Amino acid sequence: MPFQPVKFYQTGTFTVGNRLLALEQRSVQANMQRTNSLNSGHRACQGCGEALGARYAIDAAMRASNKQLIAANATGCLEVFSTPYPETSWQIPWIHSLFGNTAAVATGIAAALRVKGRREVRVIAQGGDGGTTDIGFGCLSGMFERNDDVLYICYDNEAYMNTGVQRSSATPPAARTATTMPVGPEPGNVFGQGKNVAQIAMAHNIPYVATATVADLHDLEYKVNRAMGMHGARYIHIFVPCPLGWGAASNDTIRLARLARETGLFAVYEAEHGEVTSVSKIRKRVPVEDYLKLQRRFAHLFGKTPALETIARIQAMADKNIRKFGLLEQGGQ
Amino acid sequence: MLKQCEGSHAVASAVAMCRPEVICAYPISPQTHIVEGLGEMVKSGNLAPCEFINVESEFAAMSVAIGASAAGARSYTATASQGLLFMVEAVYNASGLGLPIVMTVANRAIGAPINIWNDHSDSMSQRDCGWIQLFAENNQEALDLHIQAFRLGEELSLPVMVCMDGFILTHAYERVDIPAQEQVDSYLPAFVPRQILDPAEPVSIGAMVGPEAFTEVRYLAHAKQMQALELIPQHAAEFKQIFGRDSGGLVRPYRCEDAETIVVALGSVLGTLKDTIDEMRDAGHKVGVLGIVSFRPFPLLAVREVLKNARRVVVLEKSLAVGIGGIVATDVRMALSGLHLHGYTVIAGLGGRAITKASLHKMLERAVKDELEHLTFLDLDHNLINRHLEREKQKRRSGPMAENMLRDVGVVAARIA
Amino acid sequence: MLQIRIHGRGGQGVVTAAEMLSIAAFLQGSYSQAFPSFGSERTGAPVVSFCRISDREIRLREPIMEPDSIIIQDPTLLHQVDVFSGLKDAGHVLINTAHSFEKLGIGDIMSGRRLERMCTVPANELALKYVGRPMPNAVLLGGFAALSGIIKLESVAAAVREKFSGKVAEGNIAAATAAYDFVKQKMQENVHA
Amino acid sequence: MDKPFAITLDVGSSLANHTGSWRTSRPLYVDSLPPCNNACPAGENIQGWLFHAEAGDYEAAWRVLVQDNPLPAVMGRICYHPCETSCNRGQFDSAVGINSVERFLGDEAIKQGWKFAVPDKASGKKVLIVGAGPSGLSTAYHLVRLGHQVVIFDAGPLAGGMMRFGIPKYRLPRDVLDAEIKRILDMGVMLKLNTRVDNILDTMKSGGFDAAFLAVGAHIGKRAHIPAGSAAKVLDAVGVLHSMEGEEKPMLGRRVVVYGGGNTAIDVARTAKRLGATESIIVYRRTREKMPAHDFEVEEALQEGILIKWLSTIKQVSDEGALTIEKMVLDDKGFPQPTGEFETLESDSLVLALGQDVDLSLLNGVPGLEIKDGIVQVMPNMMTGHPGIFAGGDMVPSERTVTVGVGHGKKAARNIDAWLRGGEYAAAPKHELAAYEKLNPWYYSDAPKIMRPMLEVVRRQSTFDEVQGGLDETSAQFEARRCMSCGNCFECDNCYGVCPDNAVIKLGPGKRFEFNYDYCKGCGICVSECPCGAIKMVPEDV
Repeated sequence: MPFQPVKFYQTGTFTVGNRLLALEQRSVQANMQRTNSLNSGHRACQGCGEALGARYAIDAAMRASNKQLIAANATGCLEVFSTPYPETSWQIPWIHSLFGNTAAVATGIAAALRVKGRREVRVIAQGGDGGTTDIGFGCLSGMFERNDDVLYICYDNEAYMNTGVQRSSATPPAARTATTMPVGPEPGNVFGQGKNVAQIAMAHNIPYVATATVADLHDLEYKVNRAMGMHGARYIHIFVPCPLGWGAASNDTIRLARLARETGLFAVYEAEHGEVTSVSKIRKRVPVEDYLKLQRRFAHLFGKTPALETIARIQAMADKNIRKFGLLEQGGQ
Repeated sequence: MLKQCEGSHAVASAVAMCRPEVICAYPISPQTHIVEGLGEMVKSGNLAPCEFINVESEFAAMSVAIGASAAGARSYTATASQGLLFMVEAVYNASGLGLPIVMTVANRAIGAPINIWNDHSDSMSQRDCGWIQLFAENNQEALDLHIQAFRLGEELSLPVMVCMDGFILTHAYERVDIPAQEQVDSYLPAFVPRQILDPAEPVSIGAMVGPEAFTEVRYLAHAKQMQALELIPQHAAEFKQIFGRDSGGLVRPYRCEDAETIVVALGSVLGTLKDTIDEMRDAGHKVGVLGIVSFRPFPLLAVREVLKNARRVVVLEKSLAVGIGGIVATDVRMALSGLHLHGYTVIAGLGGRAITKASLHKMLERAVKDELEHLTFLDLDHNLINRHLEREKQKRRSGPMAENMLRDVGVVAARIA
Repeated sequence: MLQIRIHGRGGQGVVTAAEMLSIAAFLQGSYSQAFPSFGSERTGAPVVSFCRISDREIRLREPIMEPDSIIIQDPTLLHQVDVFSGLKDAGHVLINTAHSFEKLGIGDIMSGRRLERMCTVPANELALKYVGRPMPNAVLLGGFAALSGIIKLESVAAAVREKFSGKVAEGNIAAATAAYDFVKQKMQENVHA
Repeated sequence: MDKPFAITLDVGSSLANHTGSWRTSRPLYVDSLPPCNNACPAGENIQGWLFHAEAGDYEAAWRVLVQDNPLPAVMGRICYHPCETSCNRGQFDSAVGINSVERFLGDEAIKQGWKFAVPDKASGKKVLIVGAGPSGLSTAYHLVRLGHQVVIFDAGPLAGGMMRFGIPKYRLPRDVLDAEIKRILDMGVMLKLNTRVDNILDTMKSGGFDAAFLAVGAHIGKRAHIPAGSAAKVLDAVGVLHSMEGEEKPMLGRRVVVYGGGNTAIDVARTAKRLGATESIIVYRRTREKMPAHDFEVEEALQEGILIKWLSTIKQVSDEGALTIEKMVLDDKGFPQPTGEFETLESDSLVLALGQDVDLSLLNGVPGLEIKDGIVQVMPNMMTGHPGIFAGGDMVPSERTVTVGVGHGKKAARNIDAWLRGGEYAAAPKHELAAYEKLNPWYYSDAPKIMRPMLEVVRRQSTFDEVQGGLDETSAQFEARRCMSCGNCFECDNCYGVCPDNAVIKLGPGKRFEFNYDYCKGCGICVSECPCGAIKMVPEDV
């Protein structure tokens, strides 16, 4: 059963909690006793989507596993801002090894737990888009192929933020990064064919693959919970805006994630054993400009002479997603 | 139990008796027979409980071992050559995190040019990675060192690399005394990890450490290895008590007591050297050989103790620090500070070139007369080199030197050695 | 110390032959050492393996350059590789062939050697007959036991059983025994000749 | 655990790092004035009572409601609900059906027999109220709650004022009205019916009253100067509606023409239809857009077959009842101008619904009192120019609706109370208005308004049964839950959830939240993602 919206409660489907909801319909985040797996005092930037996404996901996993959880973490913002000696923000057993080996480290942990007969303890691997779609991709694929009992969570903020906003294979076309400056005849990142790791994960036929955003907590928690209910290799790709890297206001983090979904640029769906099983429909479709304009990384598209052709190409990407995943309600806008 | 078997098989048996819980395997010659053997044991249920994981790269192999070890499982892997280099980042990480993984390195050359044969370039490239490095002289010692490695590594919470010459030992059939499981069990206690990922007592492992404490962290890593200098001989003594034979230790001197000339070397070449030394002794030369078992930590004092009365030291090593010469030689020289003796570096056996007694005789006869160059490449084909250098002088040819030289050498397949 | 060198091609069990030889020697109470000429063996490529047998611990690791015996598993190598390189004058030579030295075109080379230390044996034929496929390695060891007396046929059989099992082992032992008998008989013929 | 130095750390140790020092501006929880509350003439805390209705605690909801308005069942029927007109939800999908929820609560209270609480302590002061209409009843209710003794004098035979004598039954069933009046009286209010006050000062003196509140209403129908034959049947609307409450129903005939464009005109026309008129025609001098009557009432009247002649004035009435009608046009400023075109309209009776005047006779000789344009002038505290005499409802300058009257009652009661105590009532300063722009409407579920059931037209044309039905509980609760709680926290947990730094402390049900400024970095996500605009960002004092 895919995630069911709660229709009759004012904001029930969309807000974090709401006193009117039955307890079981409220999110983990609404709970006064939530784990706060990633605790206060971390050094993430103001409005960090990754910090938020990580707490959302790990708290949900903590609930799903009855707090029997171990996490392996790739090098990156999340690792650096959470564990600078002598302070850690984590409340769970957690290990950081390297940038590119997180999936394999998690495999090792899972193997150790299996050999020790501790089936109740679950393993999560997590990293950013660089650690997942680029440098950690080999280990990730290996983990998938062996169907190791690991839930891998990618927090995708579309570039290498930790090192100063360089392009990753998850960086969208036209976006400015430190290595794709908005200069020359084709400013910003190139229009490639993209690298959709969720789809690649599906091609491994692993038990569960899902995408989510920090803008839809209930959906995110549902997916983590669903993933935690299964064994074998599972993958969740969470879209987490980065105010610093995107040149966005720190208070727009969730708004941007919402717009990414509502434009169709980021498709939210889940798949089991390689087949899409549910798609989160667009609620209020908006043109890509609404999303792009909030971000300085796309500012060069909206100069004195707007780059209409480039914007149209980005719109075409959104439209393609909408067609491919069926993101509109039947007869929708 | 005495057995005539392959070196890899002997090591696999030893590792199995150490009751590893997670084994990560990625194929690379010449270590493959070891993990193949272990894989079969796990699959057949003869080694249980144990997870045997076929990973997608050496980098993953070490990473899986890191995860497993951090979660409290006794972890093992094996590699060689390019494989070791491919996992380097994780190798450093394992020691940095203090995870007592044991890894066999079936020593092999590093390319380019690609070469699958034995030398020590791979292990030597990792001499500063923070692991303990033990070198086996023969298959018996290779077997024994693995048992000691688990004990040592877990006691110190440091990873241990057991280095054995690829093919020369891994693929050699010879007599080994395979211990009984009870002996191993009485020598090697169950793994009690110093730190563990456990929901019952959560910790964050692998913090980012800045300038304010990084030096201290590195110092403590060094201090651990210094501690190993004390533990290794103790463990070897205990090992002798239980298994009845000398194995391990820091160094192994042979006929060094009154030697004027001492050859220092590591690994399987020690055997050929001993035979050579015996013959030279018979001919009246006061020569000896010093084998180094523990290359990391490097036993400066023990080496100095053996060498201090000699007149000359020949370091014979299967590795080359391009641009300076020897690697082991540099370390040996550290041990000789203030001593006045002649030091020679002999680079031998690179890429599997056989080190023959004949060549050793020739070399040592010149050494005892102090006629040896300070840096000597054993059995170097000077004609070949000269021809190439001459060619280069006339015409700056780019491209791989190896190809040009192979053209001069001609077909190699028919050569015996 | 005795040093035996075995020549053949990849896929003919050359390395296994040396290993079995070492096991046979071990089983007789000797120290022994077997190792291949290390290479990335590919089917059909010339391959060499070595075996040392001694009553003391063997420390020497160099390849065998001056063998006491050579076993040639594939006579086509005779004109490709210097298989006799370093062979001691009194060394044993066992060649897998159904033909004579003359017919193989090595009559000249062999003429200077001691007749009682040279022999041919049709190991492929025997292997085909007893094992079902032309794998000459164990068969030749049977012949080598007869030719050299360094190892006993029973030791060869025991070594074969360590490496193989069931029908394959028994077939090989039967073939090795046949080779042993063949060589014994041929040697006698030579003596009487 | 023998942890390696620096590499392995104790969990949660980052709490030592107070990231609050990064902040340049800080979030603050605020309470803003919801537009419904702002628009309500009775000053009802609508959001406040919807809050309880949302959770299904109807009694609590009703009790919050009646803090401002003692007549919810009446309000839920006849209030023109400016709250809904200003409801922010109207900009999202459609306004919350506040009025229907109010009616549900009012009806529920009657059904359950909920009573008003009376304070234990009496002030010892006695207040005279003249007029038992909405304003007078409301004042009485509030004064009693403030501890004062209250006596109401009313000239009529029944309490309710215009609620009874001006509003037809089909809009306000009398049992509902009676029940809500009784509940007020049950608080200990003394009501003297059929008691006309001729001189207020005398009455106060003789009765020993410390203060008086006048709310006599405006019951005198305005007469226009229309030349009419002596036999012509010309009535006034107030009189017609008033006589509906008596034994004798007015005889209007088969063709009834109503002259006027206010709600009263509509009421009369619809009443006439129900009394059996085959034709009930409204004549109005301007257009539908300009008509003062509420559009939904016009619409309901049209549904019931009422005819309306737009842009028409009545010039003359003959003895036989034939009306001479002049066609009008609107000028540039929207005023009707005569065209000189005439037509004739036959009628059995003409009812004039041209507004009402106040009977001010009781105020003769009261010093200081100021009367202007036939109505009593009051100060902002509802007191007339004569100390101790207050006035409200239709007799003072204001919009003449029941809700406004009820609102006057509350306001007057507070001021009378203050005056009696020798002080002055100071209303709490109004919060900033919770404008739609301050909301994040994304979070609200799509939920269009539920329409109340309407009586079928045939029965509306022939009976005085109530036209508009009420909502059942499920629908009322649904409707309550459509409230967006503009400007005030409704504990949706969003701020608590969306903070990347866990810097929001949840205090538990009903206790809302607090910021933990030790860790709040001031990113502002909580502000942006608060659905109802209950958090604002203010610069840090650096």
